[in-house]
Amino acid sequence: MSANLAHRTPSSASDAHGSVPVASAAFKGLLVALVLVGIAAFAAALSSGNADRAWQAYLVNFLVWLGIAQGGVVLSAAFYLTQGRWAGTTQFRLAEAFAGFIPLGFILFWGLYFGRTLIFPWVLHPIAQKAAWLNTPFLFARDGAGLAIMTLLSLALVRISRGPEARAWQLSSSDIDLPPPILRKIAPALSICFAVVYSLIAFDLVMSLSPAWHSTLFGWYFFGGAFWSAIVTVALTAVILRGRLGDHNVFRNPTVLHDLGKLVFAFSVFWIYLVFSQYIVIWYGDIPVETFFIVHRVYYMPWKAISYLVVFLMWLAPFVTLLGVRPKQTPAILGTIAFGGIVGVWLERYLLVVPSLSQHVVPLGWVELLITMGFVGAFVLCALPGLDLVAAAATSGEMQEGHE
Amino acid sequence: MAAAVQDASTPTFRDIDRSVLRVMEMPGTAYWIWIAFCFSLVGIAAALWTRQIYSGLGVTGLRQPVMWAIYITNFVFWVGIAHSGTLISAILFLFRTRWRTAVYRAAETMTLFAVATAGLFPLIHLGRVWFAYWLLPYPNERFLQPNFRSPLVWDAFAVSTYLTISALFLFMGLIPDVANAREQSKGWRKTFYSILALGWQGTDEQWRHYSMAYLLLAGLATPLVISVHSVVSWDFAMAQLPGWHSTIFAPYFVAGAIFSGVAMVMTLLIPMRKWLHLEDLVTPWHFDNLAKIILLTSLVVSYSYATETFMTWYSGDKIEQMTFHMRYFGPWGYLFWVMVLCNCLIPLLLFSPRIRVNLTALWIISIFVNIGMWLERFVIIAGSLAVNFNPSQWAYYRPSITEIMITVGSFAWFLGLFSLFARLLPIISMTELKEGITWLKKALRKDYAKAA
Amino acid sequence: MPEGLSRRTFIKLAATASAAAAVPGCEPAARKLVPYVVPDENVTPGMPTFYATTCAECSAGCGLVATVREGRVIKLEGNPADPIGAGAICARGQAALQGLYNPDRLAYPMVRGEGGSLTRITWDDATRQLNDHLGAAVKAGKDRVAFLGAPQGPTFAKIVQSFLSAHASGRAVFYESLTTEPQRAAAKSLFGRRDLPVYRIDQAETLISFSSDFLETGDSPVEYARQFAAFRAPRQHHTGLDIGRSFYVGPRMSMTAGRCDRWVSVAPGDEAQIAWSIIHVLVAQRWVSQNSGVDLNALTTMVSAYDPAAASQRTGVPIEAITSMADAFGRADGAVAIGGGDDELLQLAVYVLNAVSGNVGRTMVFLDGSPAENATAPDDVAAAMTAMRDGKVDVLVIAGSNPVFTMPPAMNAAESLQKVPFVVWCGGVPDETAAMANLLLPAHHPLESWRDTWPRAGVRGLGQPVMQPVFVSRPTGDILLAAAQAAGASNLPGTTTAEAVKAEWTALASQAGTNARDFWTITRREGGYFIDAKTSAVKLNTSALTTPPPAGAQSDLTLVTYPHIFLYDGAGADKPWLQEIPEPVAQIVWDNWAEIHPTTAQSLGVAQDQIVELKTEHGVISAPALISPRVRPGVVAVPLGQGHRSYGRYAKDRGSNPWEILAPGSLRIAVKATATGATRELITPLGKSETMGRSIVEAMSVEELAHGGREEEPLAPEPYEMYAKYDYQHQWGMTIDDNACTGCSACVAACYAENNVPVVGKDAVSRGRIMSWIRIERYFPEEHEPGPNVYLSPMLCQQCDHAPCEPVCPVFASYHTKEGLNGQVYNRCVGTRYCENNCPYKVRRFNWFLPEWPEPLNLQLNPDVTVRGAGVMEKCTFCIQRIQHAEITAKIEERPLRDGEVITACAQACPTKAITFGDLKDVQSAMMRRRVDNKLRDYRALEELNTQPAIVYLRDLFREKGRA
Amino acid sequence: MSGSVEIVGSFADEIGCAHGIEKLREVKAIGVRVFSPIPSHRIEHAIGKPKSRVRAFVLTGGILGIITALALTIGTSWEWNLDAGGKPVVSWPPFIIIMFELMVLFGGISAVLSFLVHARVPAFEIAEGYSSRFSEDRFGVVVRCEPADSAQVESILRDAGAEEVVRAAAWPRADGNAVVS
Repeated sequence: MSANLAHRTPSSASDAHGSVPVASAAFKGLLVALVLVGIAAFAAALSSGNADRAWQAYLVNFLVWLGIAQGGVVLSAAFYLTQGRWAGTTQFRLAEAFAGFIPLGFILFWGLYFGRTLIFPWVLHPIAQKAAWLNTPFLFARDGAGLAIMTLLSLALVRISRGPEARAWQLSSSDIDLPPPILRKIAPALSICFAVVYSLIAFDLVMSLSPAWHSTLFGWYFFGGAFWSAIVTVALTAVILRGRLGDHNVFRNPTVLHDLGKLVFAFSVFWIYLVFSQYIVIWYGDIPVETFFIVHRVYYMPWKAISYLVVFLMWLAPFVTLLGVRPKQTPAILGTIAFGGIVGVWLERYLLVVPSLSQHVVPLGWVELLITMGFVGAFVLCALPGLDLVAAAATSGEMQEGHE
Repeated sequence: MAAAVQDASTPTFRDIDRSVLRVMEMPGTAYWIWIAFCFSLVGIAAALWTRQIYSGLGVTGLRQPVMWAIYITNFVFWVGIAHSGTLISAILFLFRTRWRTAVYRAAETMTLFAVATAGLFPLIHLGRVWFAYWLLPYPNERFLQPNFRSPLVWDAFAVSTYLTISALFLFMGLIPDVANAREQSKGWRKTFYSILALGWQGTDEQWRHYSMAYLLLAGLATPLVISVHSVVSWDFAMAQLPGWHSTIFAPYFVAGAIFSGVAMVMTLLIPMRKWLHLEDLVTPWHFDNLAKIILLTSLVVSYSYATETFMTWYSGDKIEQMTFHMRYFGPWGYLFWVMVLCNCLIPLLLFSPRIRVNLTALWIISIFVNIGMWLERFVIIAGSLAVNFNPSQWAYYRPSITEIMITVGSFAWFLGLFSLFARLLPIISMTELKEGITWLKKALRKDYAKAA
Repeated sequence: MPEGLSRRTFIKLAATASAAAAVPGCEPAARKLVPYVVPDENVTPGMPTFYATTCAECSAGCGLVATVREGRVIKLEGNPADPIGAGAICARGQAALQGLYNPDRLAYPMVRGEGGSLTRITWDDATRQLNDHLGAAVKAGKDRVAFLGAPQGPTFAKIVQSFLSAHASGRAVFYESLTTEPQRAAAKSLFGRRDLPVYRIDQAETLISFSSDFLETGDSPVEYARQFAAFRAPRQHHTGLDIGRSFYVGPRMSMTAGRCDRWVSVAPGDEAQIAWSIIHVLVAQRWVSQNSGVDLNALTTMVSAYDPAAASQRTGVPIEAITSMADAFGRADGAVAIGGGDDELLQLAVYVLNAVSGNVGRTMVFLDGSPAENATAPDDVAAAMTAMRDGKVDVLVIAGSNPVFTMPPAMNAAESLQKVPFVVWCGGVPDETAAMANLLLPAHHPLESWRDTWPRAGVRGLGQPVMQPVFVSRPTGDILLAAAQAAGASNLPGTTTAEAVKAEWTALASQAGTNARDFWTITRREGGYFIDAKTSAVKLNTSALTTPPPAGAQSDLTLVTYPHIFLYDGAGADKPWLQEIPEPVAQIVWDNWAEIHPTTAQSLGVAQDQIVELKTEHGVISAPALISPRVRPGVVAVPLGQGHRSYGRYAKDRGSNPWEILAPGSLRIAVKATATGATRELITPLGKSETMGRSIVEAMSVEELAHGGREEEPLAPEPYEMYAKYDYQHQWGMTIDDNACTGCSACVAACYAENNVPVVGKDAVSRGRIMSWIRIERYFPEEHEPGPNVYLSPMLCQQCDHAPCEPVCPVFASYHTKEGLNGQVYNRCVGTRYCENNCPYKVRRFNWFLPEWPEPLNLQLNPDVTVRGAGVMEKCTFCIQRIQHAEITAKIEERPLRDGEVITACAQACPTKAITFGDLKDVQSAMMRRRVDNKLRDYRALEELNTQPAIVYLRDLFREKGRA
Repeated sequence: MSGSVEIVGSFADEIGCAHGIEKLREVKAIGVRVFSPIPSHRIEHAIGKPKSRVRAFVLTGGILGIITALALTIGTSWEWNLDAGGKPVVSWPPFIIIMFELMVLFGGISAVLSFLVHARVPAFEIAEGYSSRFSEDRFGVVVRCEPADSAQVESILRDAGAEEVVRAAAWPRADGNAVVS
């Protein structure tokens, strides 16, 4: 991705301080309101006999938003590993913007404990031959530990990445000089842990919801999706900020959107590849303990519709529209696709989780909607400081004239 | 040359030309002995194959229930080797990665010949090879067509597509170089290069279309390379057989392919660099990056082993568990553990930056990786078949001399072809080195710094 | 000899013509088409002709129907009209064809020169030489001519008599290696008659076999297997839903023992004690029938020494075993005990056991009008041999038996034959005896000649030739009659065997009270004359009940030999099918073995496959050890049948011949075993013997069945079906009852015969390249895991609806037919072998080399079935050629296919009808009804894979209580 | 060349060459042809020709490949609709694989073919002003202009840093014959 950074003015040492915050007080207020609504809705659902739906919505949103926040940090780590720099410090700030949600996500994880009986079928009806793995204490212990490690690593990486040494490297044009040593250690560590921990999350918080089923690719598929969700969120943010940060910001530079577009495109294709790899093996193998999971979701209404919608939002739409160069550089198109992507990811997680628990009806109503709103509010709130940094970097003029 | 590099302004375009073109001069006797050696081995293999066709597959060690073994292992191994080439030349091209320029031609050449080698094995393993063309669709009076639901037909399409595309890709890349060589060589070589160069003159008009075509080829080759090994992996994953039927196979095999492929690039490039005096064009910087890819893919492969093992345990499927138990502790258990050593443990050394630039170490590691990946395929293919669903039909297999010699022959065939190419055509892309000469200079300087 | 030549050419023509028809271009078998010069009105090319005849492979005398195509018999099947086989025959019967077409058969008369070398001569020379020597012998005096051979039916016996009397001799020796003498002697002393009783196992609720392997060999394997299956079928007993209670008392777990509920292991020779002990309990419990005619007081005193405790103490058999057997026997509404082996006292005890429990005349009956004994008593045989040794015989004619091979050393067969100046051997494949003969005459195979059988009262089998001779041979009978005529004898039964047989049957017609011509026609069509023989009331002679001697002195190691289920006493060893089909329990091919218990093996210091040397007072043999817990410690069990020194390429130099170390009249003997360093791998196509809980073969306990079976949990949460269903006009399927399967492998042999399945030989089998399309899966339950003694179940292509093998074939060579068959197009196959990789059952077979059928074995090939070439995958297709044939017939007759019209070779051959074939679309078909009726027992092999097999198995049944 | 002259400027470095070309916009040159040993964005930029049409051809090729695959797979399946393992006659997942492979194959081939067509290779005569060094380490700019403008062109080229500037006529066609294959 490292674009041809020919000649570029050295960074004016400006950073977050002194630049305008992206969010107005009113907007912040709105977000807070959303959070409160969400909490209220959750509480209401619990009391009004919709506890199962409440917890399912909780789980779905937990997976979606934590996935985005975490995926963002991993994206930043990936930039370090590939030494790919096409928007100076901005790209790093952008990827790290949502890290603020990670600690909250870690806390929210423990919330699942109280909903365990409604979320995990095997809590009330244990499965003998799987009890060694599928039991409450062990599950929360291992996943809790995993998420703790992820949280610490992520925060560490973000802090270092915002430091002067890292910034210097982020702005240097040479492909050959390596990032600062500490990052050369943390970035790979973070990526490896991401793969492992999010596979665990996938197996424990999603796959175990229909305990009979198992698929070796599932972990990969799950964190692949999370990574993409981060990319689309980054893209969407870029498009929004582009409009809000005045005429002189990095996102005005077409190549920046172009590169974001490429990422969205590439990893959407990678995602469908994982989907297909998983689907064809199960389709061909025709072994009941594997097929029922797919058949249930893809062959029969109402879930069928959602499956197709997800594939449309996460692959077909991005693929077709972003095939050319021009659309990638058009903010409106990229933004729409990215937004659709986020919706797609939400639906996809929903599709993974809910059918295992509610076979025939699609529980999609005010409960899910309001709880999701609450999560969105919390997510954006946590992201705001990070976004301020993005704004600062984007307007710092380090890449004003951009590329040839 | 060695003197010249002291000066930061070198290498110049001319230096690059000189050191590359020098390789393409008339080689000495040692080279011809090597070529003769390779192709005599190929001859033996060919003879044995002929005998096999004549008398039947009974001359192999294949048996009930191990219907596939070394031949298919070799097929998968060579297809895997092929992958790194396309990875380096196409994927890294799209990523505009600098360091690929020095190594991509060699890798791409390797790809072509590896696919050419791999393509032989499906034929060799066939019971009635003279009907092999039935796998391809062609008009016939009975409207008999291949079964497009069969992974083997996907293979036929994927591999032949791969062969075509990588050949075209290699050829495209060669055009400006041979044009250059044309201008600086004499005699039959001049004629030869002139023909290959298609009268290339590097006009802006030519470059304009050339760049676009090359870019798009790269864009097509990238998903292709992934699809090819995925399809290969599905030869196994489509079966219900425990040890074969696993959803992770596609990405897992792709990673494994790149893993072994990059290792093979090293295995070839490190000695070549020495013998052909390419130290100034292929620098530790390049190897450092190759090593990183090996490390990454090694980790992916290890992740896959782990996932499979975990999932087998988690699934509670007794049959699956038995298969894996036999894979780890059965009669062929040692093969598995050697494989783990080669594929998972030894590559971990590459975490150390010092080892990543120590070419001797790299070369040895790359050899281990090659062995490990060959074993991996063998363990998966033959090992899983041996302990199938029906215990009364369990049996292990031992290879026959025919199979062994044909395997050896395939290596000879590959190395022979590669050696011929290396001396006949520019094994390093002069054009691209020139394009990225600034980076090359940096690399050289950096390495001398490192050495100091 | 012009006429001989012309016969051969005729066969050849027919053969090539049909071979050409059979194999479209892909086979070297088809050379060039030669049209019939004179079309034969009995032969419609492409249409089979059927001839009823009788089986001559053993003394049971099952009826046969021979399928003849273009003048060649290509398949033998049971004759439904015949009461013994009732339409089924065993593997040996199937393999009779390979005796007929054996490539090593003597092709022309030969004479042995001075140096012992054989030279070919014409028939004229041969007959001249024979007559000269006979003449000389007659001049030399009385009884200078002798005949030695197996009993070959009443007519043949007459011919032999007249031949001998024409030469002033009475030395007729009808020799059988495995005699029925003990049974006859015991019967004589108890019931005052020497004929053999007939058992009615299906009338019993309890069965105890004392070392009698009636399912493998013995009096009538097919018939008793059929009865045994009925006996074991779950039905209402007086105790409720149950299967017959069966026990086997003997030193090794034979196939019969394996199929019984319980194998009670006893030391060789102790069976009688157990029997007496059971009687003791019966008497003590007053479980005796009042009208059995047994003097109970005499009996009580007699068995006083056999209370279970004492017997158990002497034999080491647990008391519980004895009492439970007695209990089952005594309480049963109908029970039967069958004795085997060579021990007359055992037979005596068994008869008494049946008698006191009132089962004589019920489950064990003597019939009116039993045929005269056909075999010569062992003592007389011995006497005859001595006579030869003493030079009292000048000319000896040997036909249809192999004394040099089967006679124990004490009989000095070889020496005796040497002492005879002129030995004439008439037969097929030259054997050890032929090697000692001066004149070798190629005799007709039974399938080529007229003969008749009289296996028991009421059953007269008529054997007619089913084809022209393959070689330039003559019927033995004709040779003898010709010689008799040459000697100027008059009042012969006929000038040829054919005449003799016809004469015999004309006489029979008058008994039957019908006119001769109709009788002759009918009996030829039906394959014999069958009437229900009346059971004769027998009086038990109590005075015979002398106190039996206690257990004979036990040797610390005893050799137990027994006739091999396929090779029998060695006669089967020349037939490649019988060599290649694995012995059902040991699963070993092309070899023989010494079965030794692990503990014994340990003390002897031998391991699996290590060759042990077995030494008795009579000699030494050696065999590789088969270490197995299914033989009693202190016993070495070796099957008879191998160890031929000649007898054709298939038999020669395989294993060792236990006859060489046995004493006359006994199959058991004290032996010294020593481990030699050497090893010889015992070859088996089998991998593991544990099912590992995989549902390939399943069993359930009778108790479970009685309590309504088990409830099956779903494979996965519904819905899980990924593909829409296909629809078929017919959908062929099978129901296979594991409980009825005895493992006899008749189905395997039938499949070899029907489908041109090649034989690959020992080495190839060891390389995992056996070609059988159907095999007997043999598994053993793991230690302390409830289950039958041995799982035996036929495994063949399951014709899955969702066959994993089909979609992976790149060229549609493997596909699903519109009739639900898993088709395999041999000509389309390119040999990727992917299908076999994906087959969970591993029932596909790959041709690693071009299969070979040494002439004239190729004449047996079924013209309706392609002969597969090298590099092609092949498999069972439910005898699709038969399905086609039936469908075409139905189409011609413009009617739908009837149930039972199509029957596969395996289902047809099965003596116990464990396999039912039919159309799943026809819910009324016998096959479907069998499924429904046995819902509680049904299972599909590896069902969890959702391959949806067309074959449904019915679980084998066992008893939770009472397993050894 | 009626009355027009061709002037060859040979540059040592890419950037200078590019600048020279941009400058040439000032004069009304009839035609500018550039020879370079390496592909150069700057030069391409400087000349400012539209993006290559090869793209369109590849897209068409790819779509054609997909259509072919559809016809092949579904067509043959319908021709002989055989049941194999109960899988549907039109089994999408496998067919998608074939579609993908043929898309790549056709796309790739059409990429190369359309390149050959557009770039006019194989070329059988040497373009005016070509020199072997332009395949090696020199960048050549050949300007076709009215004789009147020639002086100005030459000076522009010199200013841009051309090593030598001569009339094409006087330019040595080194090894020209070799070009013709």
